[in-house]
Amino acid sequence: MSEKEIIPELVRKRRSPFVDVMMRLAKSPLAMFGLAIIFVLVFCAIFAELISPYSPIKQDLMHMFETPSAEHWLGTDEFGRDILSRLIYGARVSLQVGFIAVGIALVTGGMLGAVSGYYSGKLDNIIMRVMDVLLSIPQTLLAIAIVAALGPSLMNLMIAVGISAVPTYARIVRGSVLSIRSMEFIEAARAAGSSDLRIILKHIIPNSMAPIIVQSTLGVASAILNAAGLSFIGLGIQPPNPEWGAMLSGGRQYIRDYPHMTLYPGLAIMLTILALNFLGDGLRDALDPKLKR
Amino acid sequence: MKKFSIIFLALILALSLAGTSLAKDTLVVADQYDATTLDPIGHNDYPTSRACSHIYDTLVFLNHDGTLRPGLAEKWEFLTDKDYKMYLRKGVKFHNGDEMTAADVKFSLERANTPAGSHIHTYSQDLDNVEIVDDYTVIIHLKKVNYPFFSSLVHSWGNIVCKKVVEAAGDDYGMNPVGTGPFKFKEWAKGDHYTFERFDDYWGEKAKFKTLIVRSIPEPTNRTIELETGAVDIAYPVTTIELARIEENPELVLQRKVIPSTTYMGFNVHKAPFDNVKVRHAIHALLDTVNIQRAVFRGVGQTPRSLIPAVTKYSINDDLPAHTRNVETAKKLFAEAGVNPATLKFIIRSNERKERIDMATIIQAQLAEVGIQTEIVQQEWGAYLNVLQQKQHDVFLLGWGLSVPDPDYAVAGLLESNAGTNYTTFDDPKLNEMLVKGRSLPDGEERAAVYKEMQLYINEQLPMIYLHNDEAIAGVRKIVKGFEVDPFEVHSFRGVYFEE
Amino acid sequence: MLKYILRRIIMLIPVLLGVAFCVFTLLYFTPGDPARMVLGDLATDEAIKEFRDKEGLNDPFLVQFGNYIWKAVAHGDIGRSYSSKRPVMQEILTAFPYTLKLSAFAMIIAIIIGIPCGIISAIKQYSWFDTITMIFAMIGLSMPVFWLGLLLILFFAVRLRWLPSSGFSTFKAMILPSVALAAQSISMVTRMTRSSMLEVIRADYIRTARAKGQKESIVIGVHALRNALIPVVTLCGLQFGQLLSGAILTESIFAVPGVGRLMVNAIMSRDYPMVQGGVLFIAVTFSIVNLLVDLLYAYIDPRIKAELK
Amino acid sequence: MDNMLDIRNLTIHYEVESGTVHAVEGLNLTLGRGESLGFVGETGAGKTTTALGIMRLIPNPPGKIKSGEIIFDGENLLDKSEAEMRKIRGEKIAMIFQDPMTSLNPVMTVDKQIAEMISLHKKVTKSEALKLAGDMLELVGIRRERMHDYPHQFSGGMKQRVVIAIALACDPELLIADEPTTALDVTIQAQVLELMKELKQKFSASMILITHDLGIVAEICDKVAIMYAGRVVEYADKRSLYSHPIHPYTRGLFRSVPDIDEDVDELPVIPGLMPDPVNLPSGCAFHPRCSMATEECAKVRPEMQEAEPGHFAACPFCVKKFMNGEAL
Repeated sequence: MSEKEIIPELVRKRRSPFVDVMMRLAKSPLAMFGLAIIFVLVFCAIFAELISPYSPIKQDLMHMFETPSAEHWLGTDEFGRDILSRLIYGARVSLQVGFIAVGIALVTGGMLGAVSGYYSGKLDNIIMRVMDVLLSIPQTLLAIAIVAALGPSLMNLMIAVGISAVPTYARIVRGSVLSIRSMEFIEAARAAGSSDLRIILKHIIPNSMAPIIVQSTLGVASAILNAAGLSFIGLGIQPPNPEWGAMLSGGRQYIRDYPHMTLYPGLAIMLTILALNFLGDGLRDALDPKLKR
Repeated sequence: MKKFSIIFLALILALSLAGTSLAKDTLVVADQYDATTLDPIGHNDYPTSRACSHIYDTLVFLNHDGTLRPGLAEKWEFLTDKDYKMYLRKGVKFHNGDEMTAADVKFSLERANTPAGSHIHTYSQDLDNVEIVDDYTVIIHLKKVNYPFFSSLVHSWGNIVCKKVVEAAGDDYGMNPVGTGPFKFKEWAKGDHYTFERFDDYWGEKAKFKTLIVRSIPEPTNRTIELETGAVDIAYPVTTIELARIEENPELVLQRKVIPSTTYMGFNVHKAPFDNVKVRHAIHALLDTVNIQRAVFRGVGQTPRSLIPAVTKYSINDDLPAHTRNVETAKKLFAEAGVNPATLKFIIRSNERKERIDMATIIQAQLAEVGIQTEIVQQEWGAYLNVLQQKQHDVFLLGWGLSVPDPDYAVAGLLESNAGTNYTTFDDPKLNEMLVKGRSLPDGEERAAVYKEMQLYINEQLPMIYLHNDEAIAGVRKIVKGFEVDPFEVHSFRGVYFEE
Repeated sequence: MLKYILRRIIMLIPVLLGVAFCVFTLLYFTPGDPARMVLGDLATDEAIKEFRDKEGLNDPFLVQFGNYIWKAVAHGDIGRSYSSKRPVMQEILTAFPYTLKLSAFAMIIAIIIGIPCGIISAIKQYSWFDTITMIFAMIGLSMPVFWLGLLLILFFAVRLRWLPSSGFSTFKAMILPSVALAAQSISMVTRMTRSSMLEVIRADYIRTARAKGQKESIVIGVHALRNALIPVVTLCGLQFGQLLSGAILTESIFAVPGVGRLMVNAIMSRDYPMVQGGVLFIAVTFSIVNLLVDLLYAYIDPRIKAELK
Repeated sequence: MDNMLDIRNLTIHYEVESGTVHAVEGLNLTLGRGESLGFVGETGAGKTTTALGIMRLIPNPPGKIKSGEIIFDGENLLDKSEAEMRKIRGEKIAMIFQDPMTSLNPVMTVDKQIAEMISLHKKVTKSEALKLAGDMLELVGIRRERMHDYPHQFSGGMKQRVVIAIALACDPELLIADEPTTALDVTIQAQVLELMKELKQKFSASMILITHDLGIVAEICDKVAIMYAGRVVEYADKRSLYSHPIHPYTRGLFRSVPDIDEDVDELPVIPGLMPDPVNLPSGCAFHPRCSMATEECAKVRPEMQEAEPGHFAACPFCVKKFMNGEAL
């Protein structure tokens, strides 16, 4: 007999699962902190033109390497460009990379995983062996190789980061599909004559959402990190586009004299990842109350 | 747990102490990259040339002022324009104890023309054969007249290897080099450092310290830090940002020298609108090349005015006026060419070298002032070269450095029609003719005139815009004496000693 | 047991073939002529043609792939590096010790810090220690390694001058890269230890142990820890595999001449045999580490052991 | 009477997010030496919490013993230091847990788990302890050869035997068995119960048997305590309780046990649910479900009253009725 039985579950008021999850999520201050930061970032990304004080690519060779001041809140870089403006526009790039890469991974991996888990047998075997192959090549290396093959650009970066994450999603989806597939309501649907596609779309996917949502949130974080890493070694987004990883890498050689050039982009990356991680953790707890301790 | 962490700390302490004790019989140098191989003909890059220069000797040595002095060849005479007789030094020992003879010289030079030497064929391709007169005399026969060839013998490709050892080692030679140089190979932790040791049977002046360690530290900041902390004695190259720091440090000395190298922005002259010389000049007029250079390099190097670097003979660089930006001229030229700059849209390509990207970024902004839209595409080296070779590019940033002190190499590799590295696709019979003529003349007034005319002609045609003429800069600890930075960037430690 | 290991190794073969095929395909479509890269931009067209013929670069795709596999299987020869001319295997084995050392140090740091922190956090759940540890773990998890590396250099190498900023030959030089690389693993190990410990210390058998009158230190240190460590060991193993293969950024920041940097350089310079060999090597290492983790897992958890038999 | 265990006014709370759970609220209980007590109540009545309270193993946080005394062998366990408690646990008081599946450490062989108990409380060497562990296994009916096996290699019933072996390894004075058979198949249940009965005799230990099964109590116990919402509502020896239960809750319980002698269509069930332990009803916790409840019941918390010698109940109304010989 464990605590669960000692403390009887309180009778819960009937709410929709979504509201329920949100209520639970709202109870976690860290998750709320994460969500707030993400809102700020999304806001920056959407309204970059309106809120950034300068153009992110406007050079001012008379004001290079300026430390933070009233005019340039976060200082200027080696071309006299305003770092704050570049960070704000950089949010656009990073979020784009994060979400689209995860989108690619999710759609591809999710489909493969769902099909694999649902049909099992030979098809499952083949798909999962291919995933094994991809999994045994480290993500970063795979992404580098893909970018090297496709050439560096925003789109290719997203594809590379996305593809390298496909196996993760395929595995998760397959796992939850397998566990759901054997449940009674699926049997019932099948008995009622539902088509396979319908069962997958209507029953299996919605029911395997929880781990996917959590993994996707964390996945966006790791995609942003991955992309920044690639940009850091020069395989990412092309100048003069502002990208946090590239900004960090560009400021690297000035780190002793002008640490502000590396400090802020690094902070931006870290905060974003932190926010997504907090949110992901919060979502995990909210979606699966059993895990909450 | 506590106990464990104490042990751990003690371990760190002990090991770190063990790591620091270096008797001053060791010179530690920080280079940017590691050597790729220690086979002198298996490469054509600076870090490797530098590494080879410690292990091997060439027949002739290069002075810092660009003149030559005897090396493994005590003296030489030009029998004809194409046949050079070389008298070899006697009693020169390889690191394995064998004596160097004419056979080794013949083998070394002729090997460069085999596929193993494809990196340096530009230098060696006019070599016909090497004739052995006796054990200590050889005659180098060329296929055709090529005066710059003799100077090229100072290049890493002219290093003399031991025939017996090379033949025995085969493909593995690059890791087990044997030369006649003042240092012999000891160990090589690839990517990290190589260690050479004094060769006590060296024919010339022996090294004044026992061990030479060259570490590869790609980050300029890290090189400087290591120099400041005394972990290395000499560090190069030093980048702009680090200059003041080294200059201001009383324990360090900064050495700098302008070198024969040019960074340029090339046009693909076979592609419209760059096929129009007026457009090329118009773009040039739009660019404030002097200030671009200043903004990016902040006091290092200068903006070249001629393709032949200022320090190379026959250069007219210093006689020409500096380029100034003039938007009106540019507009006029565009009008004459019938091109509306606001409709222009092209790609500026570069590899991912920071300074080049920086220059491209400013160029992009300056071109945008008249409405020219450009996109910067940076690629890693392999893909970049590949694109250039396809000859479908628009505009590109690239550098060219001379390792041989002859103006021919400054022009031929970039603009001669059949040159493999002619990425501007410049194809001009008049220039080709001038190049051939220049090669066929011995040094003197007549040759000087050819190159002067050539430089003016190139500036008129403007297949490329000159952006930067670099300096060789090294940071040296004060206690290190006898080191002088080499304008060809093959720095030598033969005379280095310590003064405590 | 042996049969299981053997089966796992046999199962590796198709995976490796798949990896080889993937890399081969990828490289095949990568722009950049290896001949040009190897011979340099001064090379003549004849030299390039000769090189392409010699290396079989003009053969059809499948023929090239077949030849590669055949040589690798029949002669254990995975080719020579285009740029250094040394056998690929030799190049990798030169670089691998650096990566191994780096990863091992990082892993040791992660374990030494992560497991105790995780345990204390779990025992003192909701205490200030727990809160701070968890926030730090989250920060560690979110810290881009290339930024952390730079900060470490700035602080310990530039400001304090305590530790060298690059190189990997002395123990002192290994500290910063290992710490930078370890940051994420420390966080992961801490979090995993904590959550696994939390689950375990509420388990009935822990109560049984307490009901025996066992000392709390032994209840936690022996009964709880061994059970809680099962998932942690798995994580450490997976992490170690990741580190071994994925220390690319760390290696590039601290100029550690390990496999990661070797691979990036190889990709950049179109050193095809190097890339192929390297990726295969990494895949093999990765799989072997995973196999070892599974075996270790079985060693710790008798339930799994029973399944393997 | 020589009371081995005397629990007085024990109150245990759990502080959780939604409030304070009144798991045990002013509980009184006594147990004589050599006696076995059946501790009966619905799930959530606080039986296990009481047992853990005696062992001082309430998980803290969230649980806390708020007040009361647990006098064991004349000493208050709540005044003991943790080190002193450790001496008592296992040696004087041993506990058998509900779920044998999870009560054994999965990564330790069973002999080691038994030997651990022995080495903790007896001055023996490691090998002696292991040998004794083997003896204990044989005693509970498991072949000695299997002593080096891991828990997962045993069936549920066998695991429970191992748990019993652990509990009895040090010959405890008091054995607390928390629903020892609930998790087992019915056939196995009987075997395990038989074994427990037999061993209890053999070791002459006192025992508290926690269960919700009145049948098991009837089979094994001498005395019975009925618990409801954190309190004991009725306490008596088996015979008198079974023959004439007094408290309305107890009577409700008995009515809901099927009687094979009678033939009824439907079993009467106590209406309503167990109260929310966070918000216990005022007065008598049972009054919302009680058919005999009066306004008084909602106001005053009833104390235990002796209805006949050794038979106590916490319902003044019923006690009075009983003593007056009225029908209940």
